Amino acid sequence: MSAHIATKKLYVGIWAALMVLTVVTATVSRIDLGAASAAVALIIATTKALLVVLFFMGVKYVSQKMTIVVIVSGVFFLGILLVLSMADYGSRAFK
Amino acid sequence: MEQQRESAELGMWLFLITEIMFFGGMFCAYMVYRYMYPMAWEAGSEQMDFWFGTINTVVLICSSLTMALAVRSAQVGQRKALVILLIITMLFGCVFMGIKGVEYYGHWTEHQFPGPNFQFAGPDAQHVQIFFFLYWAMTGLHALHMLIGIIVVGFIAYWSWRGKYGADYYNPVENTGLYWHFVDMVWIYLYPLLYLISHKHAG
Amino acid sequence: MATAVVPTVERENYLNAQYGIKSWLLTTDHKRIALLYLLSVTFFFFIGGFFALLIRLELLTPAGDLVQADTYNKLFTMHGQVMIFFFLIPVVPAVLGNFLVPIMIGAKDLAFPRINLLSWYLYIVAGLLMMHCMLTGGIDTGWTFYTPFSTAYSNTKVVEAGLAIFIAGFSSIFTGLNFIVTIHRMRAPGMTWNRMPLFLWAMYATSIIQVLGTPVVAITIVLVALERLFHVGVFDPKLGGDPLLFQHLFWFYSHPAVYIMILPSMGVVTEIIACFSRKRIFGYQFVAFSSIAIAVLGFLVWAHHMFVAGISLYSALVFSFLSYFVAVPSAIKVFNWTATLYKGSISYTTPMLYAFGFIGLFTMGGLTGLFLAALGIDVHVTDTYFVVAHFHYIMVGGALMGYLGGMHFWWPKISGRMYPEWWGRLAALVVFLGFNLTFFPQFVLGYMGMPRRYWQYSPEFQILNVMSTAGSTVLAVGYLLPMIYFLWSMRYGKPAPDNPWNAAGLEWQTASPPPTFNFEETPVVTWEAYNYGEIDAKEVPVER
Amino acid sequence: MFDNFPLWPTRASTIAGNVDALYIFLLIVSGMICLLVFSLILIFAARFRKRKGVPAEQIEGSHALEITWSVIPLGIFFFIFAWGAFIYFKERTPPPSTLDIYVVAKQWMWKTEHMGGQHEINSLHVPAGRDVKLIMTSQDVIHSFYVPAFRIKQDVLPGRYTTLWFRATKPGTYHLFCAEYCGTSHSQMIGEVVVLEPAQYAEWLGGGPATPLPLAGQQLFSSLGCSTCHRFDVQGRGPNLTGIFGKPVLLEDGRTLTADENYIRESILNPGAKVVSGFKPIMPTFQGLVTEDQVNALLAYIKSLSKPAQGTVGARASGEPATGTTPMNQVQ
Repeated sequence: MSAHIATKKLYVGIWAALMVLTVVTATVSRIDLGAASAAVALIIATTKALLVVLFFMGVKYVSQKMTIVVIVSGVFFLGILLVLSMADYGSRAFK
Repeated sequence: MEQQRESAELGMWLFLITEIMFFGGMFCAYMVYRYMYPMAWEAGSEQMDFWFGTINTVVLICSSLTMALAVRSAQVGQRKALVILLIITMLFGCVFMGIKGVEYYGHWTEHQFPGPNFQFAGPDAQHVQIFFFLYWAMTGLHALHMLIGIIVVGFIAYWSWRGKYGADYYNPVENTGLYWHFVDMVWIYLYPLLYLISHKHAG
Repeated sequence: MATAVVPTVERENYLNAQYGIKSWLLTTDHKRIALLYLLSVTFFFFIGGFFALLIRLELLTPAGDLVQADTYNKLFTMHGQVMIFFFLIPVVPAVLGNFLVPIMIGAKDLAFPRINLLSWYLYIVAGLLMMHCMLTGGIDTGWTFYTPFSTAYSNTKVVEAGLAIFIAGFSSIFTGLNFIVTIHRMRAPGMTWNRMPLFLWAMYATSIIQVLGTPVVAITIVLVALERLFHVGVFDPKLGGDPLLFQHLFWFYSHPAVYIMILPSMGVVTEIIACFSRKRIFGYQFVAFSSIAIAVLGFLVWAHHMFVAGISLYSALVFSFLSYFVAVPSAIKVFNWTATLYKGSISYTTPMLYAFGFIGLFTMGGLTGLFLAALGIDVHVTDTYFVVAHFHYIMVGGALMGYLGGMHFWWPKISGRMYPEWWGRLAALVVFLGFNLTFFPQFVLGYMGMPRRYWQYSPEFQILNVMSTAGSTVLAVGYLLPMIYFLWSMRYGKPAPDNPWNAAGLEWQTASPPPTFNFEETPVVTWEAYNYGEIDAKEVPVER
Repeated sequence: MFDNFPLWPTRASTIAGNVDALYIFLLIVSGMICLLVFSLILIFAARFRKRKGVPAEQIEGSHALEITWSVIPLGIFFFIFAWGAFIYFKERTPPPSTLDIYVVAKQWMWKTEHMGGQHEINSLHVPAGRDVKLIMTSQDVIHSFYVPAFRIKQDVLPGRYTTLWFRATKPGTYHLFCAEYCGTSHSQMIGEVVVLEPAQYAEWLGGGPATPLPLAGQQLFSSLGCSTCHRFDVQGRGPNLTGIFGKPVLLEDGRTLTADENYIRESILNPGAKVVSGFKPIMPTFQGLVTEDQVNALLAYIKSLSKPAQGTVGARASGEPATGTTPMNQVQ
């Protein structure tokens, strides 16, 4: 069994980081940053998601490289869906 | 055995990718309409209860911690800890669903369920309704995943108690963990996208 | 089976290992599941074909005289949905893929045999639901479900058909997932990626699309159903929605879905050409990577279905530009197949005839795709019979020819019997001629301006429509013939040797039909794919 | 060329020739590719058929060849793309001064409205040699306006306008088809486009009494009460609409967009969606209260307020709003 076993301390640390980020995003949302608000919220959410994926889901210690390829390609194709759809909506105003 | 473990893990990740794309369709709809009707989105988000959303986020993060610790217990073969942690995870899941239920009930009584009975006093009620539709659809789909997750964790807890899993075999525990964390991650995005658009939260 | 002409003591194989209906319905043997799929997709093929014939008969005359307008609309809708979701998408992966993927890589079964059985059951549940929908009123939205017609105006069973397709989608996802994991994790010792038959590369690419694309159409159909049930406006402009969003989400899957249909057949054709030219395929790596390239690029071009739908001018330019990139890997494949023939030792067996037909028809289908990707021309010919002809050249001329070729090629392995060669060649010829007679006139019709989905049409289009209808009856005969002689051969056909074509590939090194676990012992691969040079070098002295 | 060729559609617009030219080019190119591939296959199949004692020669492949047959087609493809895009660009950018005609599609008929107020069902009369712009919307599902002889097609969507322009070259009667499946009588949603010589067209316009579209819009503008808030003399509770058409508008949420047909349409039917900066979202929605024809009339009126030559208030007072290019004298 080659699975990596992380320490309890690490998990608790990640948990604490997630809690802090939740507080940060909730607090920041009360300040009007204009268009940057959404960007900040998404950056924090992505940071949290990365923490979950890398540590809780153990991708950092995963034995198969293939898993990483799978995740990256999934996110990549989601990106294609979002970006190319927006390519239409975003450029409708141009004449 | 090793091959089986790796197959199961790869299969699970592929399944989660399909889940990403499944939710992705709705995120795409969300993004397009938010881009087109930002005011309606802000107005809709103002109707969200900031505290319900935030508390649920905290609950889910805690459940993820207990889930991660449960998988760890399985890896090191601590059966009792495994069962207890799984049950705590389930309880967190139930708390989440309970809060969500209260929240849904509130929206329902305030006619914030899209359809013929939808009511909204402000301008552009039409697109606020689309916000609410996506809110119900996205959180509803998420809640459905939570429900499935709670049931699966329940079964896993039962089998763990029966001693089915140990340090040499814990694929199902691990894959359930992956699923649980994934569902948690969806919420990590839903929370700011639905609850935190408006800057004027009540409370 | 037991009463047939038994030449020797019959070996135990997957067909006679167990008897009884339960041994089939609860099987986890990928070969038996393949046969279950074979029966079910064939059933749906004939349902869809029946609709097609009614459509062609209606179009024999300009007036709408055979069926009512509503009936006609239901016919082409259900023809499309049955043929796409219940025949073309599952056909090659679920029948040939299921049977061959594990054997070709030297495994005992797929990675998840029980999920494989689940896929079939999902397919059957979906199929029954679709049948129920068709028998109790049907659906008339066009297979594309365009909103707001499907959500607010159609009075037919949109939700039920949608649910059927949703479930069939998950069947397809699980098949794809199973194949990806199997190809990654279950290859026999020595079977490196570069030694894999190109059919497996094609199946792998197909699976990628199934896993990534299908969920999007699933959620889109859920949204359509919710909109219909709760009268909310995600897509309905009356309620503030945007109908183009539906089209974006729908085509995000449904364009790559075309590659789910064609890629496996490309893989089949590659195997056939190598075998009957007795050659290693020309440019192995290019053919392999072109499959992956098609799968990836196929996701970047979906809005070329929407050039007149009201998308922005600039996004139309972007999607048109990207569309040309996906044509390159297809061209690479065609050129490599042709080059493989060079200095080969070619025999004209039935599978090879289908392969020739495939290249011809696919080339024409692909080239007319260039017309459609050219913005200026697309504006004129989209939503006309030009499009209808184009996608039938790809999906029937391409995918179905490949499937039939593959069925003939592997029939000895699947059934343990030889099909009658003369009839096979005749049927291949009939299919090819009937197909061209049916669909070539439709290109002309399209450029003349006959819109698709028309129940009545202007009299000047009649001559070409008559030709098309005549062709469709020829085509129907062409499809019935294999069905008949395959059934015939199961009882009366010559027992097949293990390797009737003297072909490379692990599937030919086990018995025909294979034993339940495919191989007596796990094979160890020490040779490259398509080692026809070595095989023939061994054979030649024996022949002399 | 090909004008009287059977199985070839008539060419009756300026763009049709461009489309045909590219089409013929593509036919030749793909014909040549087909010829190349098919004859190679046939030659190889015959030349290298199986013979006793002649084994196949194993060839691994050739990078040079692979690159050749990837790059050359790609080059050809880019050329086709550029040509097709050029035509599309032309088809999608109407010239500045056009004869505007409103088209309303519904299950299952086409209604066309001329600026002079003439209405037609399932038919459209246009002059030859003039640039015509169709401003189209649908009352129910998606339809598609398709005239094969003009080689043009555009989906007609509910809830917004799509536009299409052409210049007819040859007088005659041509097919008008609905090309997007729209339900039971989709195949009967057909009509005719009649191209007339300018003189005959003028005569046709004068055929019957009709209220010019902008005038009808102006009457609606007062009868619906729009004019109580959208005033022209002093600042009302709504923006002054004089000269706003085609101009940028600053919105309440900070974005700027152009007041085009679709924006004006949305502002009538769903005024809360994009409120102009500095105004309160108090305008009631007119969705369900006005028909598509009435929205078109209002739009035509608001557009007429932006034609500088005739002035604005004056045009209203005289009851003859500027319609720019419409031959109004024929209507009088």
